[in-house]
Amino acid sequence: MRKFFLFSFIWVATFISGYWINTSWFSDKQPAQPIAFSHRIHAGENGIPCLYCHIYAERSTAAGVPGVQKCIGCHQIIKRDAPEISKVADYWERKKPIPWIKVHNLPDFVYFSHKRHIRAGIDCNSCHGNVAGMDVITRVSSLKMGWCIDCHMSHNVKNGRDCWTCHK
Amino acid sequence: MSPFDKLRVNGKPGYQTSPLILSLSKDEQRYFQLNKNISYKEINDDVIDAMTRTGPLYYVVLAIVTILTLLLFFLPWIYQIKVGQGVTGLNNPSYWGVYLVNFVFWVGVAHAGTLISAMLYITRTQWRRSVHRSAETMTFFALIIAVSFIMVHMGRVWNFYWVLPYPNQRTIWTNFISPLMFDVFAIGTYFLSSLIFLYFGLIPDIAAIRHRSAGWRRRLYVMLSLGWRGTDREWYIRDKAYMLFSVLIMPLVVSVHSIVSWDFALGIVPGLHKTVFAPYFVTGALYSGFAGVVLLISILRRVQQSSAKYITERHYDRIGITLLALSLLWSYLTILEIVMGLTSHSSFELEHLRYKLLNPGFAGLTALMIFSNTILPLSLSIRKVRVSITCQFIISIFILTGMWLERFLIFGTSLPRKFLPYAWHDYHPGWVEIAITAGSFFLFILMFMIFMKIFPVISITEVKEEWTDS
Amino acid sequence: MLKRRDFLKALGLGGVGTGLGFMLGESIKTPATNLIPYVVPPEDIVPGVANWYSSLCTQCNAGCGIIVRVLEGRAKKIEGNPHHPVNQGRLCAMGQAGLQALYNPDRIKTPLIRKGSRQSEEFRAITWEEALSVLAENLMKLKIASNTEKLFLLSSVIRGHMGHLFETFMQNFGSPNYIQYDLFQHKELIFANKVSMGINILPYYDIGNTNLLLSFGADFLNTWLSPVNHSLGYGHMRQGRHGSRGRLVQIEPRLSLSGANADEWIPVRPGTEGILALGLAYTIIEEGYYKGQDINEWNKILSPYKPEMISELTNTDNERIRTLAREFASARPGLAIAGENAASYTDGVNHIIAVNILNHLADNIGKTGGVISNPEAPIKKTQSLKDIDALLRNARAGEVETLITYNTNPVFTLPHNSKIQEALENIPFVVSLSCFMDETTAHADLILPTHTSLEDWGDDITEPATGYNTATIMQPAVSPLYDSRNAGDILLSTAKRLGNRLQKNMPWDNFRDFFIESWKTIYEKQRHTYAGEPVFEDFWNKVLTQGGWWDQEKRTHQSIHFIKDNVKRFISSSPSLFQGNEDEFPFYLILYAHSGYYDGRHANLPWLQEMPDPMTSVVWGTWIEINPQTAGKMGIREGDLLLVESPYGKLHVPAYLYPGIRPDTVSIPIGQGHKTYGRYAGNRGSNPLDLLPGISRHETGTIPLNSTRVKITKSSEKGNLVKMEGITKEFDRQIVQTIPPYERRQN
Amino acid sequence: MSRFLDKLFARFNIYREPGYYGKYDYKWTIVIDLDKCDGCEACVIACHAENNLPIVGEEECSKNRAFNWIRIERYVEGEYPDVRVKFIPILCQQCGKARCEVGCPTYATYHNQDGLNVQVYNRCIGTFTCATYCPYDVRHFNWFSYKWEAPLEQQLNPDVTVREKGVMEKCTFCIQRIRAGKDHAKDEGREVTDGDIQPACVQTCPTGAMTFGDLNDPESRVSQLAKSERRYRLFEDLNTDPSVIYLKRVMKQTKQ
Repeated sequence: MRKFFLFSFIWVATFISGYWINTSWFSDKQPAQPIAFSHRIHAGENGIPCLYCHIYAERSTAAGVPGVQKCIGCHQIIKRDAPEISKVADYWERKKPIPWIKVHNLPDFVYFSHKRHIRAGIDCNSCHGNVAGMDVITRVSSLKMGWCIDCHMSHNVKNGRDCWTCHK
Repeated sequence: MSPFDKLRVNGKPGYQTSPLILSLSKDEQRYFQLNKNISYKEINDDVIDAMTRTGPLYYVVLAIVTILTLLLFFLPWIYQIKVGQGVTGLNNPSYWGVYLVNFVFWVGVAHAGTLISAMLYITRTQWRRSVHRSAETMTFFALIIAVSFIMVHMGRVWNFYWVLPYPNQRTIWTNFISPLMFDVFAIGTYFLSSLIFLYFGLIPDIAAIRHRSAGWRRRLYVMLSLGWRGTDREWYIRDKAYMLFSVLIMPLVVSVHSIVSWDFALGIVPGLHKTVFAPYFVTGALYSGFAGVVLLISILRRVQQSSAKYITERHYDRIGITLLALSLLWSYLTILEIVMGLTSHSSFELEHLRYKLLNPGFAGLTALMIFSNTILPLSLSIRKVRVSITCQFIISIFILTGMWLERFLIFGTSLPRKFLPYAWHDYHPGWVEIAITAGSFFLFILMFMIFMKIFPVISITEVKEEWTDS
Repeated sequence: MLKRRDFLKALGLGGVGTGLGFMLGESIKTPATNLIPYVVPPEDIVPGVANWYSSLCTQCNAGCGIIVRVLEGRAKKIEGNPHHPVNQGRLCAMGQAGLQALYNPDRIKTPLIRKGSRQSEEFRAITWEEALSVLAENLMKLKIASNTEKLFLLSSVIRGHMGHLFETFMQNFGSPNYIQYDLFQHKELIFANKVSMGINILPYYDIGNTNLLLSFGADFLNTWLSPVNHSLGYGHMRQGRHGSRGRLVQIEPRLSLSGANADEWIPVRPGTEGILALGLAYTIIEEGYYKGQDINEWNKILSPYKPEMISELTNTDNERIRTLAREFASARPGLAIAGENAASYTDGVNHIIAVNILNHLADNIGKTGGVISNPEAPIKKTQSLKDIDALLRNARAGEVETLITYNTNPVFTLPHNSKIQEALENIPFVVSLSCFMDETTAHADLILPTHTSLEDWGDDITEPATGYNTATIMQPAVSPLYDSRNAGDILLSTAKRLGNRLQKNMPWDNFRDFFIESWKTIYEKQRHTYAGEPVFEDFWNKVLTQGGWWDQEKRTHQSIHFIKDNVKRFISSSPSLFQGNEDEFPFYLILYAHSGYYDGRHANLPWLQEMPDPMTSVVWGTWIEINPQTAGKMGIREGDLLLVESPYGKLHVPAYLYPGIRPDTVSIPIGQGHKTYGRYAGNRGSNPLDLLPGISRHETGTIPLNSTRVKITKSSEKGNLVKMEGITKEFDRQIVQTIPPYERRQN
Repeated sequence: MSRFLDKLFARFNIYREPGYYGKYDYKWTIVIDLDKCDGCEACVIACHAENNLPIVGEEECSKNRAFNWIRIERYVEGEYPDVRVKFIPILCQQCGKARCEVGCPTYATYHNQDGLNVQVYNRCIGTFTCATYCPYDVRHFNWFSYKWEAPLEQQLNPDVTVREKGVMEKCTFCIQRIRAGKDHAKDEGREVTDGDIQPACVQTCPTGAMTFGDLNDPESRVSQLAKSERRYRLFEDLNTDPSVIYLKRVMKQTKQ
């Protein structure tokens, strides 16, 4: 009987460790992107404002990712020969868009409007974390419903708890 | 030559009964030919033989029933989950169909179990002793099937846990003012309490056969009997607990089925929105439950030789009287419901009743329901009919079909005829629904057969008390 | 302690545990998705914010203006253009379903050329160059053999520059045979108005301001002329004006949607609407409401139409005719309209002229709330038009070498015994410019896919306009989905290949240049009217944003004077002729346009197939409406399959018991019964047009729809009638509550 | 430890009860003038286009499983010569005291501050209670996960989710348009004015029979129309307090 309990303990322990390995090392918080674009260099050191590249954030629900044309706009001159930037130039010649991997991925029944949040004075870092300091974009917040509800509660948003504020 | 002639005792046809029936009058005792020379050892041997000695026929029947359950219950259900609820016959106005009928039917059948074991335990009736264990198992299994029908009728069954009020990060409780939430709590408590009630009755029995079995049975019984030594103190605590439980379970029976009836009565659908629904459904539940018990013990007598010895005509006699009483009460309530509709002068109720009583499809079913639930059971008033087992068996089959029809007529005719005549549409059950309904009966038989071989179906302690109390 | 065997077991168990834990972690991750940006982001597209483009609805010939919601290059919703004078921001069911024509799964994607024989209907995809060279080479053969008049161009009714381009192409090519054919072309109405009132443009029936509307077989709320404008007028007539509510009286054998909303329905015998109108006219004269000088002349003309004499013929009691005539004459202004059902008899023109006489005598012409004339259209209307009969005659005589069809489906809309299929057989080369594989395109040798209306340039001069000139511009809301082209582009590129005269007179390289250039000439010619816009570009942007050009001020009312003498010819005292004798074929057959499929062109739009028919709620099929009493006598129950026979064809149709139809009449909607028209319309329902005789009327060359009698017999199989309604009785549950009209006037 | 417990209990008391609000921010209402409505079903198709309603095909229609969030009901009185046909558009009445909100066990349908009866699609587990309790039969169930063939799915409106099988749905007064209208008004820093927001059916009704507006605002077009003596509400005596107000049709009574 003692052996039985020993085995079951081993099994449970390994199960939890397997789950922990998956969520920490193979987590989807930090997917590998086709081009190693570093926000730290662009937004951190060179101080490019968020809305320079993500132009639609103030006008529509989706924030929008800059087209290849915007990258080439600067990188035609600056550091053309660097390996990563030559990849951008290659995409530009072939006129193919860069297939970025989505990091902040909300399910499609969620209605999240960047415009409303920016106009309510919420800073980009409060949800996306200190992007200016990140070499590879990582998802700092869980983007789960509980997390949104906490934020709405703390800012006591009008109708913040109404289902149809965030659902479609 | 009735099959019970084999039990001839010193030359005279008859059956064994226990002398300790104080309530019996002198001539009744003579009539029932009481006989008492059965020893403890014989009872133990009978029960253990019933459990361990399984002939090849049992396995063949078990295999057939499992295949049929798989084929008729689980496969169509998985097909329905995969493809969607569209495979059933449900349509726009009539959303609740055969699944809800089965749910109410099985919860109804479940009620008689606790009624027999709890109510009759309190009133110290003797004839409940050998019948109550099988009734309780019927309750437990019928409840399992009823809960499975809630799952079958749900559109997105993979989110069923949202009905349970667990703390969640979405900070949303379930809707406590919804009758379906009452259902969740009521059937939840009823499920647990009937399980514990069954288990309490089983402990001394398992203890009795604990040392007589071997292998996995032995390990199982040792664990389950919680080290029962049969000391007086244990018996005293068990009887006290048993009495406390049967007192507690009594209101539960009434509340569960009235809550099940409120699922329908709290809406404003013309056919369903009536105050008589709670007592009507509770009576219907007890009524169909009793019929279920009769059916079960008759089959049990046929299948198990030993139980034939302990379930005698006297039990049938008493059950027959209760069936008759319940059938009269049920008929009164049905007529009350129909008359209330007729005198309501609201065109909603009248159209519903016209659809129920005059529509060629349903008029036949209503007639069959009235015949099998009211007219046929009147024959139980004759002692001869009450005592003969085959008559009671046939009557209870009719009653069960009648009660299933009664619930089908409540949902099948009121939902298609709601408020807006333009949106009226008839409802015909699809093959998936019929398959799952049939499958649920086989599932019940399967569960009962497995239970029969693991735990004693006749409660050894109760029978010992009854037979050897000389 | 632990033995080796137990250690190995523990190891295995641990491995399984970690694996399961890992899989659990993996399973609850949301699948990684890509975020594809633009390479060069277009400046007008903001993802998540919609753009609205104004355009033209081409679902029927009313020409309403629409605005299309486009989100990231995909059309999402069509709505009425709020500035447009015809529909003022509203739209009918067909207009809303225009989106499904654009995104229809059965659209033709590339040019096709025939592979096998005509019956086999197999096609091979080819490139545009190859297709155009085949067409040009065939036309060049015609030019060399100098029988250029052997080229026939058959198109639907196109007003505006596309029709203009087609006509210039045919003139330059040297063939007079440009034919415009649609099932509902209102040719009888135009001809009757030309004869009786001398106007050749459809007048504006001002329903909004009338007090009493007599509708002779006009389903004006559903499919006749301009349904949305009529509906707006109807709404205004009923509750728009404070204190006064217009009345509607419907006079038709079968209760249509407009009839269902009428205050009174007069079930007149089929074919006698005109006679009833003349009866009303006679009563107006007799009771002295008509003040004109030629009163005794009218008295002489109308003498045979005393109410007592015609009451038996039209099956309406004379007292009712008298009261109606008095009400109509004293309802300043009243309005009488003759609709599709009245115009579809063999002598449809007589009925319309009778109604015009009634309007004239009740002095409604030229008044608000009556019949208002429309000014001349800015773009020259195509004049030299032949009718479909000319094409059939020439084809049978072998005169036709090549036939180009555009956007019309005569094989479906013409009855069988007009022998259109045989005519097409002996046309050697048939080219079809169409978006869908309908019956006519299936018979073609070369199929050139054209744009649908939401991805195309074009314009339309609204006819009947609302009292002033209205032009609506159609601009592409989305970029073309497939390798299709504008019909104008196809003709212009063939003109270039054919060389010399054609190339000289048609210099534009695509339809858009021609379109803008001709608008520039119109702008130059009428500069004084656009004082606000000095430069053409500003004018053009204003027109594109506004959805068209219309100026309310320029309401030149031609004064209409009634031409009495050539009206005498058209006054007949006998009801319209119905083929098939009385006893063998007891029922009159009335055909009407279905509110969703119109004349069959929208049968491939799933929304309209699933839209419950307003009067019978039947979906996805055809039905025959029969009076419950006659059905009871013949032992027919709802849904039984009936065999409907006329002297010219047979049809199997399920029965629908319809109380709103005369006992001696049955009616079937047009629109279903396509053989090859995509997955939604293919071999579904049956086409009632096959029951009709193929003879066309001499004045207008169109095929009369209500021109035959039929015989009904119950057939054995079970009909498939899919109905969305339950029971249409109200059981006095106060669902649709009503107030009597007179009580309203008291308070 | 106590901090953790406080946090835990703090979370519990913010759980929401399905309560009824005393005062609503807006009371969205539709007034339907039955004298103007001619039963042309333009609203039915506009609703299909706006709210991604699927096409179910002939066989499912015969089982009455078509999706018409708004349907035109036709009641015919009288026999052949004097037939009286009456049309009435029936859509979700957004009842103030809704029977469906009582029935739903998972709080998938509730009454929000806009006076609307909101149906949250991904909270619904398909127990059919709401549809059974609804006296107006305006709730529709996704019997299958319907698919749109090849390019038809490009027409789907991104502001409205496409519902999967097992979910109940109903007319929402085009709540995505209400949200867009409020969003637009907030951008311009003003209150939502009357006529700003129009559901698809009201916007396209050719006879102008339907009017949409806020009943709380006395100057709105809806409040004026609601004062007319022809006003009535469907099944008023069922006490569901519907927000769709019908205006009686003017019609001569049949000669009983």
